[in-house]
Parts: sequence; structure tokens; C-alpha cells
Amino acid sequence: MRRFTKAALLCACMTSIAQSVFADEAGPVRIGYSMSLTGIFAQAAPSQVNAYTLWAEEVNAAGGLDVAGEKRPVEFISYDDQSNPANAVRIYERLITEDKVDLLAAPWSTPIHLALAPVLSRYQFPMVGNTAASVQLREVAPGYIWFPTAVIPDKLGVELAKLMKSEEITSAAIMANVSPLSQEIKTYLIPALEAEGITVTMSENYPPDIRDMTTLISQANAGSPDALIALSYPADTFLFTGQAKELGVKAPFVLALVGPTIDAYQKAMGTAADNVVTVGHWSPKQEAWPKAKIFFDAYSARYGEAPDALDSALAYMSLEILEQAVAVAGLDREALRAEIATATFDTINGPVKFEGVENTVTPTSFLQIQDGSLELIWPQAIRTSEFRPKTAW
Amino acid sequence: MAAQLFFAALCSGALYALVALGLNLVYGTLRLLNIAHGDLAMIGAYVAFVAFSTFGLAPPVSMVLAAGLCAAMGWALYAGIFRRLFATPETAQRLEANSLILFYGVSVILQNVMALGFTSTARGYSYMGEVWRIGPVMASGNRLLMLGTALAICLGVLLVLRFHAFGWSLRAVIERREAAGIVGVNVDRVQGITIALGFAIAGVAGVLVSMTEQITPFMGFPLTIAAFVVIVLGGLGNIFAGIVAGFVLGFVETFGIALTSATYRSILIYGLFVTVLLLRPQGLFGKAIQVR
Amino acid sequence: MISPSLAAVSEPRPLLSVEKLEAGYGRVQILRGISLSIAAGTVTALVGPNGAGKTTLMKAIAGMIPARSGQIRFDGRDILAMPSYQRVESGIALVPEGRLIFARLSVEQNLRLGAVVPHARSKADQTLAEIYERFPRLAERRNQVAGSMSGGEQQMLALGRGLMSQPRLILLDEPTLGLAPIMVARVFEVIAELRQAGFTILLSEQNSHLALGACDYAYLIENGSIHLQGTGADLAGNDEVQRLYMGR
Amino acid sequence: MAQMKRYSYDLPLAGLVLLFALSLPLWAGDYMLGVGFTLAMWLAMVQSWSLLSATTGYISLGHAVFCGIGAYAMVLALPVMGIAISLIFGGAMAGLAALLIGLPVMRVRGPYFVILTFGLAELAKAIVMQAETSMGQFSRLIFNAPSLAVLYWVMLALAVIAVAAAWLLSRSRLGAGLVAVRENEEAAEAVGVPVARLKTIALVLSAVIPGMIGGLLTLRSSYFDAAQAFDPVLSFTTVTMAIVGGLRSPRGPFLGAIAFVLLSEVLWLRLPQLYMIALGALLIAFILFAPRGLAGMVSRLFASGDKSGKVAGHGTA
Repeated sequence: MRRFTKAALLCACMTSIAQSVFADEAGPVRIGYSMSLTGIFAQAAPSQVNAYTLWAEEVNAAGGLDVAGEKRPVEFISYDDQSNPANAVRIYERLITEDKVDLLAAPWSTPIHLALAPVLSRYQFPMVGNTAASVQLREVAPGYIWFPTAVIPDKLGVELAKLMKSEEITSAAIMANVSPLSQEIKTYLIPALEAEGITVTMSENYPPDIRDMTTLISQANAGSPDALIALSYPADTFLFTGQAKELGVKAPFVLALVGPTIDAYQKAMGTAADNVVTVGHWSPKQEAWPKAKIFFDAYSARYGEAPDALDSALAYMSLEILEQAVAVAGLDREALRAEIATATFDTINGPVKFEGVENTVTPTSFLQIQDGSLELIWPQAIRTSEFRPKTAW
Repeated sequence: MAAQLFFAALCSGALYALVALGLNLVYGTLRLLNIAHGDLAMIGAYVAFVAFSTFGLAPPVSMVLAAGLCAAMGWALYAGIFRRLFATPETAQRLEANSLILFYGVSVILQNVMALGFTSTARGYSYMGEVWRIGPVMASGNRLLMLGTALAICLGVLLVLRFHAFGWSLRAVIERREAAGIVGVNVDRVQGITIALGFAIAGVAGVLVSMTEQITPFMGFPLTIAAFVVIVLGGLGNIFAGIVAGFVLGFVETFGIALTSATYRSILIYGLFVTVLLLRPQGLFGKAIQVR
Repeated sequence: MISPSLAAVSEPRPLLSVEKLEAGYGRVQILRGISLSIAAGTVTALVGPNGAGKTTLMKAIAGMIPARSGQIRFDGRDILAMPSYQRVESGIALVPEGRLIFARLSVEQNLRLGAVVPHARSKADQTLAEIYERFPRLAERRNQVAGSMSGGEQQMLALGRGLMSQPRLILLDEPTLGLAPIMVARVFEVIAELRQAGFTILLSEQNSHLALGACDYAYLIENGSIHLQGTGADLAGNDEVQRLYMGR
Repeated sequence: MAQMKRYSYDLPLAGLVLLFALSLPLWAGDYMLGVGFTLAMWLAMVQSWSLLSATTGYISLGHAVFCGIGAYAMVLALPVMGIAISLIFGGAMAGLAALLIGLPVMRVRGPYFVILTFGLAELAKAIVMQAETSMGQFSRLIFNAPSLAVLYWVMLALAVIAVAAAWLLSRSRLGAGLVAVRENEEAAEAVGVPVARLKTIALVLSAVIPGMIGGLLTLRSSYFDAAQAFDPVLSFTTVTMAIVGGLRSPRGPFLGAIAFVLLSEVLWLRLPQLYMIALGALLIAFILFAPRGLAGMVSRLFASGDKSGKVAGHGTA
């Protein structure tokens, strides 16, 4: 009787091992993520999901994901976090413990990335982040999350001041949305401008639901600054551009923070979008990054619109990093963590390497819309075009 | 500068008045608080976007299409659901009491149907973006078109209310629904037409804002809120005062920002909204007329 | 002068007949099988205590509240299922208790609203002129908001609004409620004039003395059903009516 | 009699459920625990909301304001007071806010009250955003938040307190007074019910727990940002659950919260927009066709003359 039980157990064990081995060979690599498909961030989701989907299609078309030498197809498991960090936390816990995904991809927005960091540490599950941008990222204990973005507000402030200085800007007016990213950038930008000897003629905040900027722009115009910096979000970026055009802003340097990289922005603003500067560190025009143009073309062909130079590029990059790490380390989480933490990756945005949680290779950069395409204009080392003063709307 | 501010206030005011007008018509005649009102504008914006980028139709044409589509939705909602509920006092009362929550359901459905159909990516198109100089004022073509259309519709509705028998019937229903029937007003028809009209106006407003704003499935909510602020300022169901209140809000917002700071904009507007509700729930203007 | 649009020349059948009508509000039943009939060209009075169902009956005839069962025939047609606006179209005008004028509309708009039904609209200008002639106070105040007028003036306005629809049957519900004695007298003068002009009138009135004196026929309603009926003089002479309702 | 019988049946059942719920962290995985946390949160939220809105008929569409205030107060107090006291402080501040606005706000009625509460929540959001900006803050990270198990137990405690409060209220003189307010405020006032005071008490009662819920949610996501903390969707979802559950039944909040959490677990899988559409359709269907909510359907299933259900169908806010 006892022998029989043993034999049965052994049998069961073996079949389950066989099954799992077999499953490993045939089954796809499952990648889980949560996305803000509904709720206040929902508008941004497609630019990221599209990039994920494109990546998976390319990988599968190429025979699958290289898992330490073995090719396996990939599939996503995704949930909607309703733009709520607490939901996202719950979803990642589910992905890890219930769905038992092999890999994780990043959600949208800074708050959700920050909320996830402790979860990843608890489960020792590595994840390459993407669309988070805050100095607070550095407060996250290094370990299982990395941020490829070069949009870190303190660096951004310093670099923007340098860019403006190099274009001989002497004065700037700033208007900032009260949302976190804008405020954070403003906090670092103002001292940086002053350090470069650039006068701040105006610094005003406005709420996210602003509906008219005539006063703000007129006030800015009154000081005749060389630069008009709108630390804006997409909705107010549209508003700002339309009204700046209407009010005949003369400043040769005009920056809008989030929005100009969205395909719809150029479609809606037409020529008014031309020569607007914005934040971003990727451009399909950079020939030193051969994958950039390929990605741009593939994305445009697949979705009928240009990828968002910030979100789509970052999302794609984060999966490229994951892909390359998995090729070396396989799916073992510790090996994967070690690989991501130490290796240098070749992405559509050029080489990426992490120190702590930060990408230290990709420089903080600025883009300018020139004749309908996004050109890198700063820093000098990677720029694809010269800065052009905004002379006409 | 002052002239430019005046123009800005006028533009905001006209849009507020227009968006609120549709909401107020529906509230006035049916006592339904349509929190999906802004989402109808969103539908209008998508109509304009698709018409423009797929069929090359200009927004003035889209206005007709959007008005027709939204009116049809309003009529369908009325004929399909509301008419039956208005037939008995108990269900009518329940419908009115829960209308805001009910339309929240409608709002969620509209937003997510559009998100499914069009994804939530922002859309945009460019129409009449060139800037005109009119005396001391600089104005882009699309804002002039918006201002002109909004003013024309508000004025048109006011004229109908003042001079046309349908307008009187409508005012009669707003003021005393139960008495309107006994003078011979076909209350059912007036309600159906009014909800269609209110929805149509929202659709047109959506076409207008689509010329200057990004188009997303979630763009409607701020418009709804603005419309609610306006009709509260004017007094719920008071059509004329609502239109005036739209302009008041435009001017308060624009000049309030000019006199203080843009940063106080939302506090100013919600503060005004809350204060009016607490102190003068019948609205800023009209006499204290009992609204059920 | 104003006259009924279709001259009802002494037809044998009644202009309005109500059979076993039951109606009420929500779960509360008020009318418990009322039957009555009204001959064309007459004034019929409904008398009875407060809460007996006079106003409910008026509202049920005008279609303001739905009937639960029974029959209402007007000019030979079954109107029970008609919405109220169609009853106005067919020639019934209710001048409701409490007037229910549109306080925010002007006097003239109120009147013109009375002619919103198709057959009246074409004659609106003419009828309006006649009403102004009959009620000069309304003419004086034609552009004033109706809510600003006195009770008696509002009563005249409500009556004028009813006349604007070219009715054959006028339902006058408590027209003297809350009016000064001089206005009460004026209301009864007008009723007499309208009868002269050939209108059929159903009058509900708490002041039984005046009502029974002014009517051709009368019904006494109690507890939602007809308690007594007869000519005005019959009822006025009835002991019980005298004791209970006429304070003698 | 029916009441007694029902409770004698319900109490042991409730004890079992509570025991099960308490033991959850001991055997369930984090995912289940997360579901439990969400469920407890909604139960506490809907039940607190009911203390005001279901009992008095004043429908609040701004309960997120109390979550926001509680969260903000907790975040501010955290460096000084430590987590436990900060949480309570957050609840107290939400209660205080309710007390301060109670008198003027509870005079406003019907549709005006509904939109007033919504406006107040947006106003508070704008003020807190402005305050954060002027303090040079953009968002706040919270470190060393307690583990999920601890958060869960605290949330469960809040849910139990809310349910107990509702139960006690329903059998107290205060509760009877509030129901009188709902049925006919003028009449209640005329017979000497201190209407204004009762309404303010109800508002305060229904604000304290949401204040602490706000704090717990912030700890759960270890992040505070005013736009998130005052998210109006929180208010709307609360009302939705209450209506779907059944406004006037003691079982309503349970059924509403459970139905929604289950539905979201099922439909979340890949169909988020469809989930939202289903939510909207469900809400509409319940308002139009099942005004007594799930509780009404349940009591109709056991159609043995459940008295509590009957009141529910009659009249709404």
C-alpha cells in the first residue's frame, strides 16, 4: 500500500515535471502589465500600449523571444488600473502571485511607478520602468526597478538653462500647471536660469482645468522675454499654443512641456506648432541610433500616426532592454536583475546603462518641431538639427 | 490689452452660455440633471474630427451632422425610456430624483464606447487657425467662428422663446408642467423636442471646441462642470438667466485671473459656485421663484 | 362677442357625460364612481365640502390626472384615454383651482399660450382683442409679468387663457377662492355673460349659495360620489343642503 | 418580530463572515488580500455614505472630499505623529470639516444638495492643490508604509465600525429622527425634532471613516497627490454601489460592494472599457427597473415578507 502510494507520487511528480518542461518549451513567455485604460490618465495609454504591441508582434514575427538561447513566443496579460495607483499595486500583486507571469512591463505615470517599487522589492521581481519622471525616483531603493527616462526635473532644469544660454536667451517668462511634474521642473528651472544669468520676468502657476490663457500670455508678453516656457500638460498645451498664436507671442524661444510630441498636436496646430521646443530625448532623425528610424517607420505604418517621442519611445525602449537582458540571463529573476543592473543595452534611443535606478547614458535632451518632424536640438553631442528661433506662428 | 481680455471673456462666455443652454433646457423641461451633457459635446467633437480627417468636411457641415446625431440620441432616449417613466407620477419622481446618477451611467457608457471605438489617443485637426486683427483685438478664425455660432444659437433660442408659440409652450412646461397640458400644450412633444434640442446644442458646442482643443473620449467632463456652474449661477431651469450667467462666468474667470492670478482660477470658480448654492440657490438674478 | 366655435344648438345628447368615474392620486382613491351629464349651453354647478372630490373630478375631465376606470364622453366621443392637450383641442378648457398661470410670462404671452391648439391659433388675434375688450384690466397690463398681478386679475387672466382655446365647455374650478367680495361678484357676472354667449360651463364652487343661484343644474358631491342632484333651485331648496352647506 | 428573527439569524452568520475575514491574511496570498482590502474599503465607504445619504435622503456626491481631507491631514501629520495617530488625525480632520460645513450645507436640498456636494469636493481639491503648490510641494512619497496585512486589518476594522454604526443608528432615537427628516423634514421640525443638529451629526458621522479610508489608500499606494486623493470617481462609485446594492436596506452596502468587486475581478481581464460600459448599463438598469437594488431582489427571492425591503421602494431622495 505504502509502496503503491510512493509510486503514484513519483509518477505524479514526473508527469508534472514533464508537463512543466513541455509547457516551457511550447508555451509563450507571459508578460504582465497594468495600464491606465480608463480614468484620468487614460488619454496617454495608447501611445504606450501601441509600442508594447508593436514590440511583441515584431518579436513573434522573428520567431519569438530569445530566452537565453531558446526562442519562445511572447504574450501579454494586462489589466486596467483605472489610473489609480492602489489598483495598480493590486494588479501587479495579482500578476506576480496569481497569473504567475514570467516578466513584467511598466504601467503609466510617475505615481504608479513609485507605488510599485515596494511591491517589486517584496517579490524580488525586476521590472524596467518607462514613463516616470520625477526626482523622487532617486529616492526609490535601487534593486528591482529602473528608469530609462532622461526627463529628470533637476537635470532638465539645468540643461534647459544651458540650452537657452547657448541660444543667447537673456530673459524668460514661466507659466506652470500645478500638476506635480510641472511644479517639480519649475522648482529646479528657476535657480538654474538665474545661475546662467537669465532673468525670470514672470513665474505664474495655473490649475489643470484652466480654459483661457489670455491673461497669462499677455502678462508674459508684457515683459518682452526672449523665452516663453509653458510647463504644460496636453490639454493646456493645445490651449497655450492656440492662444499664443492669437496673441502674437514674439519670444523666439517657446517651450511647451507635455503635448508637442503627440501626433494630434501638429495636426491640430498646423504651422503654429512649428519651432516649438519640448522635452524629449528621442528622435527618429538621429542616425547614430539606427533602430530609431526603423521603429518610427514600423510604428507609423502600423498605427497610421507617428509614435509619441516620449511615451511610445520609452515604452519600446523598456521592452528592448528587457528583451536583451532575457537573451542573456533567461527568466531567472535574480540573474535578470543582475543583467539589467549591469549591462549596457542598445536601444532605439542609443545605448542605455543603469546606475542605481537611473539611466546614466542617455542625456537630458530637448526636441524642436521643425517642418513637421521632431529634431533633437540639445545637447550638442547628439543633436540632429540646429535650434531655430520661433519667428512665426 | 483690455479689449483683448474683453474678447477672451466674450469667447469663454459664449461657449459657457452655449454649453449650459442645452443642459438648462433639458433640466428646465424634464427636471433631469444631465451629467453626460459634456459627453454629448465629446461626441460632437468626434463627429467633427472624423468628418474633417476622413471625409474632408468642414466643421460648419459637421455642426449639422453632430446636431442631428445628438438630437437623435436625445429623442431615442426620450421615446425609448423617459416617456414611459414620465407617464406615472411615481416613476417620474424616481427618475427625476436619480437623474444625475442615471446620466452618470450614460456618461460612463459614452466615454468608454468612444474609447473602444477610437482609442483614447488625443486627436486633433486644424481649421481656420489664421489670426485676424479686428481693431485692437487679435482673433483666430476658429474662435471667431465659435463666438459667432454660439451667439447665434443663444440668440436664436431666446427669440424662439420670446416670439414663437413653441417657445411659449416650452416656457410653460418649464414653469408649470402640470398646467401646460390644460392650456393645450402637448407636453410630451415639447419634452421630446426639447431634449433633442438640448442634446443637439451640446453636439454643436462639441464641434466648436474641437477646433481648438484636443479631442479625447474624456474631454467632456470639464464642459459638464462648467455648464453646471453656469446654470447654478443663473438658477436651474431659468433659460435667459442661464445665458447671462454663461457670460458672467466668462468675465469673472477672465478678469478674475487678470486681477488676481491664474493660480486661483479654480478656487474662484468653485468658490463662486458653492457660495451661490449656499446663499442664493435660486440663482444670482431672478426672484426667489420656487423651483421644486 | 365671444361665442362657442361650433354653435351647439340644443342637441338631444349631453355635451359631456361622465359614467362611473374612478380616479385619485397614487394609492389614494378620491372619486368613487361618479356619473353626471352636462347639457350644452347650461351652467352646471358642483357643490360639496372641501376634499369631496370636486377638483379631482375637474382634473380628471381635463386629463390632468388619469382615470382608473369609468367613461368620459365629450360631444359623443370617448376622451378617456386622451392626453389633456387633445381634450383642449376637442373643446374643453379647464380654468384650474389656484389659477396656475405662468407667472414668469407676460399677460399677453399667457393668453396667446391659451391659443396654442391649432384650431384656436388661427383666430388668436381676434379672440385676444375680444378678451381685452371684456377684461380691460388685462389689456392695460398686457406686457406685465403675470406673477405681479393681484389675485382677481390673475383669475381673469386664467379665464381669458381658457377662452383663448375656443372651448365649448369651460371647467371653472373654484374661481372665487381667495378673492375679495367685489371680485367674487364680478366673477359671477362673467359667468352669466358667458352663459349668455352660449358657452357650456361646469362650475365647482364652495360658495354653494352663489353657485346654486347661478346654475341651471347642480350636483352635490360628498366623499367622491354624487350625493344629490337637481336644478339649482331644487338643491338650494333642499333642507340638507341648506343646513350643511348654506349655513341656514 | 420580523426584525428580531432576521437579526437572530444574521448575527451568527455575520460572526462567521467576520472570523473568515479576520483570518484572511493568515492563509491568503497577497492578491486575495488585495481583493479583501478593496472589498473592505468599499464596504466601509458605502456604509459611511449611507449613514448620511440613505438615512436622511440627502444624496452626497462629494464624499471623496472626506477621503481627500483625511489623506492630506494624515500625510501632513505623518512626520510628527507616526502612522497610527496620523490616521486617526485624518479621520478627525474629515469629521471636523464636516462639522464646520454642516450647518450651511445641510440646509440645501434636493438636486441643489447633490451638486453642492460635488462642487465642494472640487473646491477642496483646488484649494489643496494650491496649498501644495505654494508650499513648494508637488507630490509626496510615503516610506515605510505598513504591510498589506496590517492595512487590511485596519480597513476591515473600519468596515466593521461603519456597519456597527449603521446598525446602532438604525435602532437609536437619532436614527429615527433622521428617518423623520427623510420622510418629511417640515413635519419633523414641527413636532420638535432638532432637524439641523441631527443632520449635522449625520454628516459628521459619515465623514470620519472616509477620512481614515483616504489615509489608508494613501498608505497603500505610498503616494499622495491631491488630484488622486480627491478623485471624484470615488464619490460616484460610492453612490453607484449604494444604489445597486439597495439604498434602504441594511444589506445594501454589502451586496453593492461585493457585486462591484466581483464584477471588476471578472471583467477587468482585458475588457476594461467593456467593464466600464457594463457598470454604466448596470447603474441605469438598477435606477430604472430595480430601485430597491440587489437587496430588494434578494428579499424578493426569499419572499417571506421581509419588512425592511418594503420601505425601500417607496420614494427616493
